[in-house]
Amino acid sequence: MARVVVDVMLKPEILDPQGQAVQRALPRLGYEGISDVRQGKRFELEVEGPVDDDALARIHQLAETFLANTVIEDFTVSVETAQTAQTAREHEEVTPA
Amino acid sequence: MARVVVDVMLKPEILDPQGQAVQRALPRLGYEGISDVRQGKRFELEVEGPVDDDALARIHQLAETFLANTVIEDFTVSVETAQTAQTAREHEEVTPA
Amino acid sequence: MTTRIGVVTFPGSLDDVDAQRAIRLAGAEPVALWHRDKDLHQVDAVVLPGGFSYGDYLRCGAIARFSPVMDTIIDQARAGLPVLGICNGFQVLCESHLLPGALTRNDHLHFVCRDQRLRVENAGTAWTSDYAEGQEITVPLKNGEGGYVADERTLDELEATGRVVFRYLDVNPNGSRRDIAGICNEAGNVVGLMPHPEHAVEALTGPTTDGLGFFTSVLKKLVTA
Amino acid sequence: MTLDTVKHANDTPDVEQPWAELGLKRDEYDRIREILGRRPTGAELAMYSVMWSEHCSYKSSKVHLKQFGEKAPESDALLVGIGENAGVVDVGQGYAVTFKVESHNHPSYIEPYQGAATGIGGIVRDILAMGARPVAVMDPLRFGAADHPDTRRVLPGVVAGIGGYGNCLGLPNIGGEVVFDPCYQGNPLVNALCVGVMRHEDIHLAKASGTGNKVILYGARTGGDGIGGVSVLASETFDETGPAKRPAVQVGDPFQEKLLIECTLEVFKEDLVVGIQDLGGAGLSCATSELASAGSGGMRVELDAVPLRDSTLSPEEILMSESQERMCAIVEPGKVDRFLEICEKWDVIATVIGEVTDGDRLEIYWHGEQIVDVPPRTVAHEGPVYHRPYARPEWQDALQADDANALPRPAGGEELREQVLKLVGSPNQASKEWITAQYDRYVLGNTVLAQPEDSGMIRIDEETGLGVAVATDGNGRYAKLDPYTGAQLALAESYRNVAATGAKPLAVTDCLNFGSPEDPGAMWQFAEACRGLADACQALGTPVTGGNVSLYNQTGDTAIHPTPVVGVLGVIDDVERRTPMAFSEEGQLVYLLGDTREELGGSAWSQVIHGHLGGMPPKVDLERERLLAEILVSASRDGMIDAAHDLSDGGLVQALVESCLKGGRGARLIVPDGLDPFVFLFSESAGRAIVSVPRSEELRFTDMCGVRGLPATRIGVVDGDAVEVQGQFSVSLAELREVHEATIPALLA
Ligand SMILES: Nc1ncnc2c1ncn2[C@@H]1O[C@H](COP(=O)(O)OP(=O)(O)O)[C@@H](O)[C@H]1O
Ligand SMILES: [Mg+2]
Repeated sequence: MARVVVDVMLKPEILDPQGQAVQRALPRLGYEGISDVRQGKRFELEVEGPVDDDALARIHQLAETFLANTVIEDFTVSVETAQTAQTAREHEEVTPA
Repeated sequence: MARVVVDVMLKPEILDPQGQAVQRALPRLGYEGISDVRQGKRFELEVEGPVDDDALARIHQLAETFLANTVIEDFTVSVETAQTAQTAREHEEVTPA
Repeated sequence: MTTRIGVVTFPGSLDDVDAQRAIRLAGAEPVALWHRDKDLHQVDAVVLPGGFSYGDYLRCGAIARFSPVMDTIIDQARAGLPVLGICNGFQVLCESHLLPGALTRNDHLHFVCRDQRLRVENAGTAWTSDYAEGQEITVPLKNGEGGYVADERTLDELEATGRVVFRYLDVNPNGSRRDIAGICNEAGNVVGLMPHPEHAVEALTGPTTDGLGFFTSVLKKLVTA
Repeated sequence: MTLDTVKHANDTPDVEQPWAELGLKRDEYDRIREILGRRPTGAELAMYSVMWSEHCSYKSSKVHLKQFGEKAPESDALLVGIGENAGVVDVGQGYAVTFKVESHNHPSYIEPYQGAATGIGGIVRDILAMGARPVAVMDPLRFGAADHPDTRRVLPGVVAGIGGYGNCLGLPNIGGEVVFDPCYQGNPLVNALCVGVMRHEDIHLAKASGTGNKVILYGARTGGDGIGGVSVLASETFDETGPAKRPAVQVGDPFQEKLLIECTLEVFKEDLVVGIQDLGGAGLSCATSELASAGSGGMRVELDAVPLRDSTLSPEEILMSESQERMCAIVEPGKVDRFLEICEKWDVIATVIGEVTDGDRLEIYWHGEQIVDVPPRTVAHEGPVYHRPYARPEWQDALQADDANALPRPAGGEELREQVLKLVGSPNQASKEWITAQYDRYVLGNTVLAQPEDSGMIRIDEETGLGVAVATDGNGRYAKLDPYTGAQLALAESYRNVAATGAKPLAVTDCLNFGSPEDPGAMWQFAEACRGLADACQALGTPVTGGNVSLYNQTGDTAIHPTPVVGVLGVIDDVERRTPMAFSEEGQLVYLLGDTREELGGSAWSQVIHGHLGGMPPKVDLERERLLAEILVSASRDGMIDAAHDLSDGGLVQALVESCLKGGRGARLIVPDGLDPFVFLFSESAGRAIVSVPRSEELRFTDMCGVRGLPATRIGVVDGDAVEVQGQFSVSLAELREVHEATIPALLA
């Protein structure tokens, strides 16, 4: 079983009211130095069987026709290997809670 | 300028109706072999200045107190290096459109 | 002296005017509170109204929770000030950790507006003393993110301590755990619920006038206090 | 790239310009050159092209729309007529009401959620710009076949967009329409209506006057949204390959708009503005040229002062951008500080971008260099006018000859019963609860009636109970059979719906959805519909106060049914006296008002049972409509009826079933003497309603109808838990409810 992640973000030229609302709130919370915030969606798909080129192509198509609305959104597909998951978790750990 | 990504997902024990709706739709769209779908949020923060441990710690705290509601959500913080961005894009390219 | 009940307006609050009307119809004086103002202007109780504060962006209630007025409300609620959170107000209370749990996307993924039957499970709170325990009332419900969730332990504890104040009858409109429509804190002064009692205070515009009891309850409590 | 300044344009008269790509015709381009005495700059060309597009200039429709003014009935109620952002109607007690319906059809096909959402956003700003507080919205919608896969894409998105935006603004949705027909496949109609309330003295107009007054742009930052969207989206048809130029879609931010509303109302309250205009189609091009054109002087704008979301935008793009949630106000210099303070209070960005001059030109500068220098009227109000050829289509005669009255009819009670169930469960007649439950109807606490009532009703004064009612209607099938009559029937139905709830109809708004004006057949439909509507408004004494035209609704050569959607606004002195549609009192008498003829052309029955469209639509008798309305209003005021429901598509049986289901009561009916049971149940004769009359009021009510000459036939009694037609059939409410309510969720959920 492997995990494929599809990240969907609004195209850069499209207004992102959610990201803006977050960004506007930051100074009030005492966070400076963040010049832009964009908010998008993350889909985690658990894929049965091997994630070969064929499987990836199908997921790519799924993202293009269904998960993302390509009129206003871009997407990326990536395979979460044990490696990348590890990296993410490490970030978690190195940063003090 | 660096990009820090905060991924926020509902905790595994919390019902994810959006992810489920996607999953339920898959067979209708002709996709088999995806055993689970979870939908979460992705925040892309453009950080001014260096992303050192200190900056990461602050973003971690921001995620914990604001970007995620830890009653129901988990999050990960990761730095998008040129490298990881590249990997994502490659996935894009290897998969036929 | 008339009882003064504050109604907070956040950017994006929508049912603030309705809450003020309900307070007036119950015989108290509504006082408008502004999100940027820390001062509660000596009100005797506070209503956090429905709406889409900050557009419901990020998460419902998440941004409003960090407004100056909430700093004061959080302190005073802990000290016993009666606070009622309706819909978005309930979400703000959960985000503020004045109430446990959280509100998530409706399980059917749609915004839903309907007349909802509820059972009053606890008639001992600051906002429900004018009802009888077990009484059934009908008030409007309208939300897109009204599914109440909390971990099992919290849910058990809420049940065991009588802090489930309202439960949905007939249909569970949003997938809330254990049909929970509203809860209170341990002291019973802070109550939050998804349905909208302030829309059921006039026969002309509401499905019933069942919602008026919230406001008369708190009024009585404050007058006798 | 060098900046195309006015000076540069003077120096380089022979530069090739992309006027054709921008949708201009050769003679239009020549006229611009003639007006300016030189070639236009890029920025000027952008402005003219977008302002002279069909959508902004009404160049094909203008000559026909004129009739609404020329034939306008005398009305004391009209405070502001056609031509402003929206018309304003006096409703008494010092209150004025403004309302208008607009289309957002093409954008909603491309991106259903955002297209519909920004449709609501746009119409709300129109109403706001008049000085009014928006108090309610409505959404007349048309989709392709209910079971077509694309309807599954478009409808849920549109509904979620309307709800997502309207709910977040805190505006109750009080009514609308949902119609399915294959003719709207690829061309859904998303019309949006908004109602606003103000005091007479608060009326504001879009005009820039007073030399030295400041031009303030406030609201969202300007981005690359929908650049060229107006001209491309609204005036060019799609073919197989999709739109020729796919513009960036506009994305709405309802939260920003909510702040804009509150901020603007506060600014009005302190009397800080001289003139105001919303930014909609054509963005700043439209707002600046219209404000300057309507005002007394000229205007000078520093375009580089405009706050941007995307710093790479060119001046042309800034002028054309359709970024949402923006307004433009003219403010006296002494009041600018206070204006900006209020904006700050509401977290709304506000920027002085120019001022009113004593000249007569609109001048726009970019980093100190002049890029626009035009007479504003030529941009905003003196665009081209076309007298497009029109002709009655050849197929019209054959269509009308294909008589629906000759279709095979049900034989006997059992078959009648089956057809009733089929009708009541058909997508067009089925309950729309699945859709309307996604809209907030309670917010603001003044909703007296909302869907599925005949009209939405809003209380506007809590002390006196003064209120307004609004309904929208339009039947494309009728209009296809005969556009003149179809438009009149749309008005008649909407008018009747308002009266059925007890309000007196006062004024009209309309959204005219048609095919390509370049097709003489579609143009004829348009011309006929305008003529029909104008004549009927004159006869009923209800002026058209404003509206919208949407042309080019076609895929390839196939146009939609001509679809005039008509909104009627009525006033009621005391909303306590409203009449709901539900039969809720056992034992009350059911009366049918009006005459029933054998009229099945374009009927729901002919569509559902036979898939047929042909013959003539029902006859229109406007005198009868007026009488019926007067009776309904009097009966409501004097408490003679407890429920009323107008008869329209689906005929008597549809209306009866709806009233029974809403009240949870059955009815026993007797077919009146001399009427065929089938005709009685399914005919769609206009000018009719059913009412439920308390026995104690029967005499008074029938006397009144008798004296006034309105046929009133006792057809039954509210009773039991079934609908029973004596001697024919009986069907339980439970069974009716099941078929009526299951259809739409089964198709869409
Ligand atoms: N899209 C919609 N939004 C809101 N209300 C709607 C919508 N579609 C239909 N309705 C409401 O449903 C009810 C029935 O619609 P319809 O059958 O078209 O009414 P009528 O035939 O009386 O004009 C009306 O109250 C109408 O306003
Ligand atoms: Mg009707």
